[in-house]
Amino acid sequence: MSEKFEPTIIGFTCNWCSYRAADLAGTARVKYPPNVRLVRLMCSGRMDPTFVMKALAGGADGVMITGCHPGECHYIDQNYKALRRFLLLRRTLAGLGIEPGRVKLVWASAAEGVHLAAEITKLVEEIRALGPLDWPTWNGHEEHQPEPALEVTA
Amino acid sequence: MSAEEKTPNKKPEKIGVYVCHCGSNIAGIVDVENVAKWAGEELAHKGVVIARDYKFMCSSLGQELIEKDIKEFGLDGVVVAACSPHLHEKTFRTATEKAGLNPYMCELVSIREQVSWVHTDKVAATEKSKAILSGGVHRVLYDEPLQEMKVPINPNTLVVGGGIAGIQAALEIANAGFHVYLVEREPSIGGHMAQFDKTFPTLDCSACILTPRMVEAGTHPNITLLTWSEVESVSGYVGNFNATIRKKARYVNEDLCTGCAVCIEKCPKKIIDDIYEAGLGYRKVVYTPFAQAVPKYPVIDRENCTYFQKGTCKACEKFCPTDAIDFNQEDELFNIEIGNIILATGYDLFDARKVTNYGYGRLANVFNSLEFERLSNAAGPTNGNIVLRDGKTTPKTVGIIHCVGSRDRNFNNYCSTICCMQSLKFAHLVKERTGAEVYEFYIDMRTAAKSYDEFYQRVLEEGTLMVRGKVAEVTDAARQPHEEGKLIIQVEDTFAGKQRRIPVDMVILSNGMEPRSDAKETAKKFGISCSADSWFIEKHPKLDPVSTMTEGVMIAGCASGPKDIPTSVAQGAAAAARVLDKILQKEVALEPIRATVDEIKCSGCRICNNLCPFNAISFIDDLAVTRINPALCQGCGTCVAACPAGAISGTGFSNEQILAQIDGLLMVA
Amino acid sequence: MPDSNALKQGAGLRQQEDLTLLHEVSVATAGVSRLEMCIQCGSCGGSCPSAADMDHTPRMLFAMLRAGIRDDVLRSNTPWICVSCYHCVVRCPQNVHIADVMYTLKGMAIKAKQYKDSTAPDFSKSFVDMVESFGRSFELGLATRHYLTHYPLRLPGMAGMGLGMLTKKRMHLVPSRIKDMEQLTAILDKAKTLELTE
Amino acid sequence: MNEYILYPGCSMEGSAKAYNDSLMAIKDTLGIGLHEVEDWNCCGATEYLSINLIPAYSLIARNLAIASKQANSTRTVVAPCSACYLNLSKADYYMDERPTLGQKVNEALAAGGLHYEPGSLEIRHLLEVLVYDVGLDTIKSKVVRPLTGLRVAPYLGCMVPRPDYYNRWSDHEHPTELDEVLKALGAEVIDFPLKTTCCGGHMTQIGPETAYELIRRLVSSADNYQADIMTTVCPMCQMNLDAYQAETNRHFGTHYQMPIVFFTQLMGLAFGMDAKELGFGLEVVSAKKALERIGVELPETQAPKKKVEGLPMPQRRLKKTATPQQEVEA
Repeated sequence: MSEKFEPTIIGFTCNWCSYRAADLAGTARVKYPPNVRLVRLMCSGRMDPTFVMKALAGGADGVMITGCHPGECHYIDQNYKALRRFLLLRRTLAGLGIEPGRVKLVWASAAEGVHLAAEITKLVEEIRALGPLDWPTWNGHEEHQPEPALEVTA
Repeated sequence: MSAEEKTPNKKPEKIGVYVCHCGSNIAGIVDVENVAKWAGEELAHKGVVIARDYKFMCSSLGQELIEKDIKEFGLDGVVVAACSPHLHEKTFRTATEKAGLNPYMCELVSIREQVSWVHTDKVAATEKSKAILSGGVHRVLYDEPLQEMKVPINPNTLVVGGGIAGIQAALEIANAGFHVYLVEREPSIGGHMAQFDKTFPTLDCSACILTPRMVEAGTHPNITLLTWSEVESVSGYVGNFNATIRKKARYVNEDLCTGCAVCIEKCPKKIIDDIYEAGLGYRKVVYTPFAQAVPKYPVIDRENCTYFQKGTCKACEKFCPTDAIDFNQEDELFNIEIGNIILATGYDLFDARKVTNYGYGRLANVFNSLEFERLSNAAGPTNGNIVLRDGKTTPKTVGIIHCVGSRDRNFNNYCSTICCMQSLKFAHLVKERTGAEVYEFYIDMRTAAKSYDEFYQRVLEEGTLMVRGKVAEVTDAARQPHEEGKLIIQVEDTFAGKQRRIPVDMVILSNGMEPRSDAKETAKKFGISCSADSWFIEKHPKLDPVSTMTEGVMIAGCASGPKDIPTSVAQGAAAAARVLDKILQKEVALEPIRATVDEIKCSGCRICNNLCPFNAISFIDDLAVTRINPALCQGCGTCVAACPAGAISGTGFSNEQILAQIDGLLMVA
Repeated sequence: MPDSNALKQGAGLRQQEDLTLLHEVSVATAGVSRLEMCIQCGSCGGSCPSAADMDHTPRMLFAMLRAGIRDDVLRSNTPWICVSCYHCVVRCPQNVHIADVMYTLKGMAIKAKQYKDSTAPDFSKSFVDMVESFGRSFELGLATRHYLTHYPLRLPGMAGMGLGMLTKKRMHLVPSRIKDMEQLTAILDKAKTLELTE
Repeated sequence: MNEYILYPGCSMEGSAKAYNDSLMAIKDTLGIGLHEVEDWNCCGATEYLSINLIPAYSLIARNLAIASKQANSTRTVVAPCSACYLNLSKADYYMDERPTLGQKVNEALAAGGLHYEPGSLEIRHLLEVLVYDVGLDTIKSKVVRPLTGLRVAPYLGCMVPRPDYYNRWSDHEHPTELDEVLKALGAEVIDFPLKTTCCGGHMTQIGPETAYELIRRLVSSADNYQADIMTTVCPMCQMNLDAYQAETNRHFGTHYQMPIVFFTQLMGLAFGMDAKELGFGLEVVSAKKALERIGVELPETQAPKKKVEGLPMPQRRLKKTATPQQEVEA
């Protein structure tokens, strides 16, 4: 049998719940596959769909977006905004011919280390089943360029 | 503002990388030397000039190593790969600052909680560590030096809720010499505690210990007592809140009223009092909830007042010796400025009618816990006589059911913590007053606080019959002659392993506590968060139980979850200490994680305008641009992500930083 | 080495604890059993209308499952006395699928031939046989066959009722049969090769 | 006109013939169209589940699969029988809750060329459809012969309000739907405390003593409340309380004569339909006396002939009572 495909997954976490859930998974020594690399945001509401596109375009095979459970957002209700963006994003991806299943939204409170680890394990399997994402590469896109300053004449 | 000034700060050019062994915690799984070496070579093009590994980075020697390097190599960016930022970010930022570099130019990435502790494959773990470190290095390039913001603190405090927690908090602050506005929506302060008869485990009379506190709060020169009032809206931020208070029309002029209660005596209309008397007693339409009410001024209940309904009566007005009745009074709205807020809004009793198998509301002699408190209270509707719903028969057998609506996924999944002790107290009171046979039906006996278990022992000694089992049903459907006319409690006695049917005369349900029915709106009003159950969420459940995520808004008592009286009092005092700490500092530093609008890029589309739960975003009509109040902004970044023009940037979590971090994370396949 | 069976019975030693039992039952139960969530509160045993006739209350049975006392669990009459009234299910504070666990235990007992009284298992089997032959149940045939085996002395007493039901056309003398018996048999044959394993 | 797929279940053809007859009689008045699941099979009642899990669920799911193929204008399956209603809902619910179960069941169904997607049908009990779709107002408007003066004990049994996977009922223990229907018919409804307790289910077959006690509780409670008649929504409940009432009496030495009929029979009666057409007279404990109270003439129930095939009665004779002897006495 050929070597197992090891997907690379970028995970966006909320500073208050899911990042802490990841911390808790660590403290509790819960094991999960090493395919996910986390980015800490202050809130899932900060999740700009561009980040997901950037990750997929940059070589990730999947993206996990995590936030506080509905009703438990540390910023009142911004995770609902993340949910809306997520739903929109999946449609956009589908439109681009990318399996929407490559992007997953997971709610995890700061107490749910085991849950987060289980979700990561599941997602890795799901992405593995989908196979590598061959995003067309465009040269000159290797590194993020800050947006050019606007030239404004008074 | 010219474009010139908007160019990003100079990117860091000399970056130091530090990989921690954490003893064997990290080094046991991750080849840390290899990671450091890799960073020194492969990330040199990103500006890494020094990459080290060290046994314990967080030790003073480790910190000194960073400080020395910053000075020696002129580092302008630092990346530490060690444990979670929630543990040691502050440590390394402080070290960075000590060496003269802005603390926000230091990044801590986690290769312990996210790598060595959760993975077993050494090669994969090492590779993942490299990726995470690379993410940090890419990110630090876009870090900007940030300054904490200082804002002055208004020394006045708003306390919402006049139960025991709120009273305690108000008194602590007032005694320290600062002004407090104590707002209570009922006509009197006192809260649930004022309804109780005895308090466990000491059995001292609730009124005896509470009333002096109420009087003190009512007369304290530093406390403005606003009863029959509610907070309408809140704006501002820590140190500088502005609250609008609605003082509901009392129809009694407080300046003239002497509290003689003649109006109450003369009022011809009696209605069921379902707040203070828990539906078990009556009150007049002009009333004070109870005799020792603070303040002493009565309130006219407009909805039930004959004059307001039919236009005639005015008995109270006729008999008032000081002409204090004023039917023309209207609600009053006014603003107060405060620096801090304490929410002590309390709890609601679980509605036992939801547990249909216990028959509350259908079977007359099933009582809930507040009803029983009133029934046993010497100042209650029966003068403390424990009798059946007919008002005269003394029960010979009483069953007390624990966990009603609590520890049950069909209702509330949490333990209400007070019900075991409350039930034991009921058992004692029933025994003492009636000599009846008392059964307690419990799942687990939870008496874990000072002197609580001793009280349990005492109740056992008194001969209360304990049955371990969650009651299945209370029914009046008799199966045997001896069950006729009784309430039958059907339960599995789990110690005996047998189903039992126990006929009793009276059933007392020990209802659990629930969040206030309007807790969600309250949370929204004050900009704090609620759990799915609607309890307010603490900043940290153990280490910061009276603060919230919103700076300057504290919580105390049952608003954050079920609590007994001692804990509520302790929380009231703790919240007050938190507030005093802020007041005495005279100003607070705010974390510089904020969103800002580049007004040149802002198209004025207003998409972001409705996104902010903290009302930090306002639209400037004249300029057709949006602005963010940095003191109100909590830094969640939702508006940053939403801005279609890319005009909003979030310090500490800018698009550049995050996109660069993604690049970095993906550098290692 | 001493004979383990002799040890078990003779020396008064307890049965070997079988710590996989709970998991085994949980897995074999339709839906998510939540058996591991039981807090032993007894609301099932308290609710049960037929608890008086049971060897163990459902709660005790769950404790025995946890303790891995396999033989006693499978020999217990409790699952067979269960009337599937679902009172315990809606009252269970932990939402354990109690009634479904009872079905699982019955199935396991039949497989292990561990039941004490064959009345109930036989009735179930007769019922299943009938459904497998006709696709529908056939009350008269079922009742007669069942009462003949298990309550022959009662049958005459019941005959009046049976006849009443017959004359009122509430029972048929011949069973009705579904049209596509072949399809049903194919489905059931396939189903019998499948098991819930995880 | 509301259209539904009907899953009648085995007993509607047999012991619950009155239920079937009365339902067919009132359906047009209530404006509901019922389309039988083609070539439906037995749901397995409470028996199959204890023998073998996957076949039991496959047996149920065959009906669901056929019904979902049939679903054109409606995806609602109506079951008048409680056990059928529960089994169909249970299979639908668990196939979703436990995806492995769903997979295996579909694997079995595939052997018969069928497939069922859990959640694609809505499975509802007849009473709930009548209350919430047809509506109490409509029911009330069809009443021409109100049941004024008839004291009715509403009895639902267990499997309708419980476990109630989809939270359709007002309560698990004391639901009010049946009471409301009966009130709409003009009957005097007693607040029957045992309205959802168990009738004994299959225990009449496998542990009669257990069953008799459960039957006794129900009948004696209804009798204490001075109910003229009990009404039910479940064939099994009707069968146990009706056909085994005499056995129960014999067992306890009691003399209850509590008729029990289906709610659809009472509906038809209030709608002015002919009692015989509604299946009255099929009950073992005659409802004749109860209905005379409201001026409804029932055909004489045919008492079984004296001549009985089988062995003579070995049991003690019932004491003489004021009430007429039960036909099971034979």
